[in-house]
Amino acid sequence: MATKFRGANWLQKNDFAPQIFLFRNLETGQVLYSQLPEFSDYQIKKQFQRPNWENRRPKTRPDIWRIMAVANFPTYESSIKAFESLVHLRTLRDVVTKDVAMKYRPKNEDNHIWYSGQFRPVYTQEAVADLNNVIQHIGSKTTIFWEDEWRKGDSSHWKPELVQHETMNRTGTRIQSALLDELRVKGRELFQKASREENTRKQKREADRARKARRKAAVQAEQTEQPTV
Amino acid sequence: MSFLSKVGERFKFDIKRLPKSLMTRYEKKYRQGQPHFMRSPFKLDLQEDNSVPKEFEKLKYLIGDRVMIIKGPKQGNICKVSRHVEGKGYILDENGPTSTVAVPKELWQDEQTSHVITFPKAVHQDNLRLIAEIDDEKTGLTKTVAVDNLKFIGKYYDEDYKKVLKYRCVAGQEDLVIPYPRPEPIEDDALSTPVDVVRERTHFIESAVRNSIPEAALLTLRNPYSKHKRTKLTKLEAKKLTPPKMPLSETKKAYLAEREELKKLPKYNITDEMKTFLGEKIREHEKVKAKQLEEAAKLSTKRFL
Amino acid sequence: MRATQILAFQQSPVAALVRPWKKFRDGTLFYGLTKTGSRRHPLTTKKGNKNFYKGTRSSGIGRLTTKARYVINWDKVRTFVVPKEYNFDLKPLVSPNAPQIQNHYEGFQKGPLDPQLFYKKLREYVFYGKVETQESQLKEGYLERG
Amino acid sequence: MFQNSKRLLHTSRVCLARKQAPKKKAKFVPRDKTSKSTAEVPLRITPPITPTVKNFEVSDDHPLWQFFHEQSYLRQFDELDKNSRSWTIPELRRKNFNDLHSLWYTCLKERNILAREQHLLNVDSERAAQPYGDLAEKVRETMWRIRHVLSERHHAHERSQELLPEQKEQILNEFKENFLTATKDEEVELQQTLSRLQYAIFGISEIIADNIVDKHFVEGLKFIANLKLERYAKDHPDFQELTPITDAGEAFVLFHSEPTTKSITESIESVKNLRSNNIRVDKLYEIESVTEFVNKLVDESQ
Repeated sequence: MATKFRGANWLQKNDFAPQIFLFRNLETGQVLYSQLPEFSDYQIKKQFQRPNWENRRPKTRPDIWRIMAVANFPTYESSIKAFESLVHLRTLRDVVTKDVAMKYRPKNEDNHIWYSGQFRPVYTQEAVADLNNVIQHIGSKTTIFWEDEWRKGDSSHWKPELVQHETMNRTGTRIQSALLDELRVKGRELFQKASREENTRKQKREADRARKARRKAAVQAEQTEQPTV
Repeated sequence: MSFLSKVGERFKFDIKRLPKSLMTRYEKKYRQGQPHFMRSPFKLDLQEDNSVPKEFEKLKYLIGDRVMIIKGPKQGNICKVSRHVEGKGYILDENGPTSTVAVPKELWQDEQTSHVITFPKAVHQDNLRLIAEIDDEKTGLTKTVAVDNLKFIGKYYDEDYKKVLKYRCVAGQEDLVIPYPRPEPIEDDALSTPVDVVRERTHFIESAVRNSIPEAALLTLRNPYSKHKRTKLTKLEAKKLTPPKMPLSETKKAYLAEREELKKLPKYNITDEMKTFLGEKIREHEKVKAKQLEEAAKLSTKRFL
Repeated sequence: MRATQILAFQQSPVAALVRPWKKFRDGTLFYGLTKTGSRRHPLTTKKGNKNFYKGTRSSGIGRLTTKARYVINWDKVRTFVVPKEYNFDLKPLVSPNAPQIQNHYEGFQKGPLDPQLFYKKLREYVFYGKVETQESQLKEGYLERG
Repeated sequence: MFQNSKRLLHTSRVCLARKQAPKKKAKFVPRDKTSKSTAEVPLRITPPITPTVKNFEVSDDHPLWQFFHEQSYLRQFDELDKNSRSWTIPELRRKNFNDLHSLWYTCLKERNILAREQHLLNVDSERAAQPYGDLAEKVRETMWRIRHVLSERHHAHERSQELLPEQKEQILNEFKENFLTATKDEEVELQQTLSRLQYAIFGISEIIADNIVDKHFVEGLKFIANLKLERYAKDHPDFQELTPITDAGEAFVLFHSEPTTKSITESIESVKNLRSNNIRVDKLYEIESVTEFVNKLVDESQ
């Protein structure tokens, strides 16, 4: 299902929550963003546009991709915007302003990105920084479920009024797909609850408005009636 | 972790196994790998063990000993030994020889401000003589002498070194003992057990029928089925230990049969009668012999005349 | 018969080793026991036949199921037993100020394994208890009965 | 301009390429007023966020801390032990099994720490890791010496079995003489000696649950029963009739009684009772019966 970009209506219709899933490659440390709890070649092609020896285009092997974090957004629109922003930032880092990104990357003595085997830890750290930047850019309240809270870094980076950090409950769930599905259902429920509350608030507001209007009309009617008396 | 195991040690490069023909090349490479100011001043045999020995006999002069330099520019100076270096070398105090070298900036040490530094140069064991103070019995004064050669004999327990040492004597005059310099007091280190805990005795033989080692622990120590402990030999082992039966040759067979026959004959002890009989026979024979000799002598004299 | 054919019947080192049922050293020709050529080379896993098992001293603690899962047999796993009454006072090394004592076995021919010495110590324990006797005490600062 | 560029191969392709079909007009989506997209923070590349250990807590008794020296990542060269030496065999001969076991375990842990540190430095340079390896070698020396001392003890015990009968007789005779001639003031000391002797010769431990019943144990029961009778009940009228005790059940009753004249006389009564009822333990099943008695005692004490 994750073979193309999915809009808000589609997501809502197909019981997906306004979430973004961040998968981490165990071998290379690269991170893959996905709207759904799964991924395909589509995401890899879009998000690794300029592969080279230091940043190879990863394979779709499911065993080397592990979930790193799941970000829950309040609305589908904001989740889509966040996803697009993340992909955009990835393009900036890899293609458009690669020189800026390279400035921040730790180097080894040969002036290459620091690595051990195929592993470059900086890619994961960049993804975390991008997620933080995107959340601040959108400015919507977000809950992030971390696989390991170690990765979120120093709490001073995050805005406490925007982001709420939580840890995935990994006890008893050994299969990743089951864990992610659990998170999806949870996110969906949260969204429905929020929208229901929003609806009641809206209805209340409308009822108030109607009542006010009625009262106003009555007063006006009284006022208009009086001179006639 | 290969460094934990010594399994592959014998397949490693070992300088001691390098043939002599390749040694010159290796030595050249070795020297190239060291900056000149870090090289040992002595000609080292790389195939020998040049490390600083632990035995006092091999060290000869210990740290704190007073020695005299007998060769080189500082000849005649009396110095104290401050350090041992590999290849029987001794670093001495400020009276000893020094060398001044230029050091590249990458190798500067802390608090170094100039490229040129002077540091003490090692002196070889052969170029040093121990200085000892000996009481002269005649005059009653103490004399300071340089000892040509040392000899290590006997043994005693040294309270300061906390171990059994050999006496350090003057070679050729073994009654003159030169004591070792007293060591600096050492404090306990991070991993050291205190002395009283070390000396505490907790083991006593408590039973003749129960082993003090639990059975489960014993299995990790000794193999109960060890082939060295078995009292019975296996068939294979017995076969290996018994010599094979070879076919006998005809002559051998005849010889053995004859010996068997001989064994069957009764054995006699020589009696006195027999002895007298034999004696008489021998005497008779001697007489005959003597006669023959006499005749022969006569004949020969006649011939000469 | 040509000479080459005769050679094929003779037991060459290689021919001997091609026999896959040969798993143990029993004195006859085995891996590493060649009659000719250089024999000072390690016997590696690359050299044996299909049954040759060298291992890395790390495996063999369980078995593989038909579904390719590994079932560990905990009886085979190396375990280090914690002492019943752990004495934390003892550290791996000894203070440099401790005397380096030596043991002597005067009158006991077989040294530390002598049965007479064993019963002497047992007797001392039975009649005097857990105390140092005059004979087991340190002498001259370094000598002690073993 | 286009005519010119047609001649050029690469650029012409761009010009000639069919343009994409115009995209359908996106549906108008009303702006969500609840989430304010203020865009105060622009989308830009920010420095990577490095993970920190501050985000989680590790308890001080985490088992992996055993691989660290006082919870430090790497000891400096100066912090390493330089002066100490390995345990020597004469020193280890003074320590009992429990001490040696503890020491071996401590050494093992220390070697784990050193191996970890050596591995860290070995990547960089073998030379820097050398002192750690040398120290580990010293610790290893202690470890093999512990094994040596233990196997030496085992061999000594095995060899001692040859002389067991004659030595046993000598020690028991000596003890018997002391036991029977001792005065009442020495009673406490005497009981301690007895408990040491019964473990030394017969393997009878003071702690009941530790005992293993075998032929030595049964033999010990009988010996001690006779000894007690002789010391505490010599003046008893039935002394001559009772001695020597050869039955394991009777011996157990006497062995278990307190070392006082009163308690022994009580035991003698029960022994007489046993005899009058003709309750005897079969010689062939002595060990089994005594095991039962001991198990009963253990159950009672629990």
